[in-house]
Amino acid sequence: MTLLPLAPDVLLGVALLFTAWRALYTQALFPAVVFFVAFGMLLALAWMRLQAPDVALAEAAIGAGLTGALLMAAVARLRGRDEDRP
Amino acid sequence: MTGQALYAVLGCGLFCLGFHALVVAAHPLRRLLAVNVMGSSVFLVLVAGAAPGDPLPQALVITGIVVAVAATALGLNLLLRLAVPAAADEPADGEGGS
Amino acid sequence: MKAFASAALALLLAGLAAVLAWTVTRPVTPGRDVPALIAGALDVSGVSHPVTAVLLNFRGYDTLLELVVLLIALAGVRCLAPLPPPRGSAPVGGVLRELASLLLPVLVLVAVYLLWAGATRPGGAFQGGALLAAAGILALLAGRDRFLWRLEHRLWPLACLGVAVFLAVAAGTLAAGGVLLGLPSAHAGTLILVIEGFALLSIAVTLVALFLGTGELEDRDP
Amino acid sequence: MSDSVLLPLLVLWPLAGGLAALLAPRIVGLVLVAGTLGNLALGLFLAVTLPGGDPLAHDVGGWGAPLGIALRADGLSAILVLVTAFAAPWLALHASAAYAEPERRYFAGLFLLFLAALNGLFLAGDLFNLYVTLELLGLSAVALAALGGGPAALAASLRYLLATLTGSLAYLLGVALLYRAAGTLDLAQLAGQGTVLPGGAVAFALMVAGLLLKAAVFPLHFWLPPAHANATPPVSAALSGLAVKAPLYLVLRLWLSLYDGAWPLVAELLAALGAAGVLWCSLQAVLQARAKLLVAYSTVAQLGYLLVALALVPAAGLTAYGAFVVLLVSHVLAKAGLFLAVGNLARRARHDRIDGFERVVHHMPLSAGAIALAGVSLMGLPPSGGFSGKWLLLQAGIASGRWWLVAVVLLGGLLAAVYIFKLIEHTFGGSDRPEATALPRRMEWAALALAGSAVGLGFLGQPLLGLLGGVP
Repeated sequence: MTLLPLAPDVLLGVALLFTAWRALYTQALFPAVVFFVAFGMLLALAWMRLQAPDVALAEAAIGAGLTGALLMAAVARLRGRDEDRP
Repeated sequence: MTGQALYAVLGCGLFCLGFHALVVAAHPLRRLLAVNVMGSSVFLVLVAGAAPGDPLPQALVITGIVVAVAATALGLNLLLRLAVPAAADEPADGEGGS
Repeated sequence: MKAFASAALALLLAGLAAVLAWTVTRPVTPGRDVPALIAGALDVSGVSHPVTAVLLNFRGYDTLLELVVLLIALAGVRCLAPLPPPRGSAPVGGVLRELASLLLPVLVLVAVYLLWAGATRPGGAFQGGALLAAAGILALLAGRDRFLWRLEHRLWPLACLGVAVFLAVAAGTLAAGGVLLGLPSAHAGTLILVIEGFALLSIAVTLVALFLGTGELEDRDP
Repeated sequence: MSDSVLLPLLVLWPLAGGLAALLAPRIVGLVLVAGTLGNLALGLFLAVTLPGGDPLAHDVGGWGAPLGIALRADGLSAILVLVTAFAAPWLALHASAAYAEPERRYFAGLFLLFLAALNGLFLAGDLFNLYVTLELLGLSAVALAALGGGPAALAASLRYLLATLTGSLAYLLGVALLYRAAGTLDLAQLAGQGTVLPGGAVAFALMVAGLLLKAAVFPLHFWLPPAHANATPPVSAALSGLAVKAPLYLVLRLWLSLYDGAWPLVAELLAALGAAGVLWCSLQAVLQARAKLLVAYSTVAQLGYLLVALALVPAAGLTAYGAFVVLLVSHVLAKAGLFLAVGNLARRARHDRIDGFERVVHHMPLSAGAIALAGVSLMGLPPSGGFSGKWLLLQAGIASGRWWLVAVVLLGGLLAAVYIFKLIEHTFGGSDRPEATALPRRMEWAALALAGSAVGLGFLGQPLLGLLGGVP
């Protein structure tokens, strides 16, 4: 295995955990989705660190970009409704 | 620990975090987010767990990302149809479907 | 009781995370060097970029089924929320409109570039398709009604085109050589580019339509 | 051209059919007929080709493992492909009358793609390809469950979607661990390796947990009753009959081939879950007031028998393997027939409360007959397929020293008799009700044909076991 310098990876890992945690446990939905998109963008960086540029591109374009757009559109539509009822 | 192993371990943690949110969350949109986080974590384990730079798991993950967006789109549409009664304009059918 | 249950769940998942972390850090000796095997077969795969070779040639069957997953999602969405006939979309501010006009051709160009690049370096139909879809969504937001109308009236032919071409190649290889997706190495590069080109278009159209499936509901907002 | 071409054709044909249905809504009826009957012809061809020789294999792309993907068929895959192919035309026949446009188009497209997913899953020889087929199956099933339904159906579909995605991801995490340890995804290359590879046990636990969730095995069945009970009848029949069998098949396949049926604890655990599911969910079925919910709980209960049979395969060998297959096939036929028949009753009555089905037998004798015939098989009365299966299961239980199984089978059968008679009592008895809308006859014939086949299967046990061959 190649030994990568660890510091940036630790930082990225912490940031990933933080954004995922905020995306999953923030009360309001809109900031949760924003954190989710940030999570996706950071994940794209992680794919670069893992020597997987193809996955990074796919993650940025689809995982964060399009999924984010879908989620934003949905949240915009849900706005003003009871947050905890489907 | 190598950087790659770090990401594999991170994937394991994210998987459990996502699963926890899936179980405790009330809103279906949050559950979709949780499933997406779980998906990303599995992809991390796939790539970071294998040999460095192995193209095979990378291709698998690209497939997985596309499957995930398709499932998310379907889930969001179901969710919106439920949450926005004005849009769900067909009346509830009596045929056992109530 | 509820506090006990949530504590038990958290403990259980922490335990699971520990077991998983232990498992993924255990030393392994796979005994098969897959990257080397891929590098060895790259010459006859028709492309020089290994990830594209896996996606479109070695494991092309997976990719065919994955395109079908997109179609299924589209069918699932469309049978819930049929698109209304196009009306004037929500007008967006002039700045965004200008920006969209500027960005649109760039996005389309980058998408096509990604497709072409996939043969030799990172890129490919999925990433390119997503970018093209982004261009499409931008066009929608900028209020290009004609685009929406065209999309609506040719949705299924456009969305199915990628799978149809892939299926045709699959059936052709089966009929010609008796091997599903056994691409002859002399023509593999061309066939992959054809498959990817149509897949790119269908992926983009499907993704835009999936977006519309949710976004379209907004138009009905009182 | 070699016989192995059959395997890709079994995937390509329904795939092309699904595409045609989505592209050409005007000829949707024709596409459904051609798609399902062509699939049946291919399935029959596979069944007659197989027994003479070895299992068939097709190397997709000609690369061979670990680079490429293999399709494989042995007796078990062939039987599952065949029973799916046999049930499909009847479901399509029922659907051709049950739906109007535009639902018919989407049903046809999604149903044919659903068939392609099932065939692809039964024939896949690669762990990741199995994941893709699982997702194809799950998403098409969710889309079908939401088709033409009201809010209850949508809510149930959303829950179904989340459950099926979670199950797939747990499975995929297991696959990731196996790939990491072995450097291959090919089932044949991994054969017998599961217990040796580092992390193999963890991978097994993840894959099986995910698949049991997808199969709605007790106590992971929470999502199934609402999803199956609120869908439209042909979809309920397809989901309850076919969709939940696929993950169970995969559990059996992975456990036997990758892990050699290892760890006695696994067998005990699966058998206990199965037995508990039979008893608990049969009881739940008895308590339901809505007919479709009753039938849906009956599905979870019957899945329990399958799980017990599966658990006994390492100990009891071919007897338990045969029990699994005969029970599975007879449940596909009986449950599909029962759901269609109950759907017919509910459509005519415009509700599915059991106490509102009085004297239906006068107006819908074929559907009432279908309920009775399906009931015979579900209760396990001779000469039905359900009886043969339970008989084999009892033999397997006694051969492996599990006498408690006798009690479970007897009690489960008794409870099944109670819930079936609850249905029959109201359809055959009670006071006459005013005439309601008439139903196209083909909807009734489809139900009767499937339920009748479940009973007829009792006479076909031997050929079925012959096609099955030995334990893999």
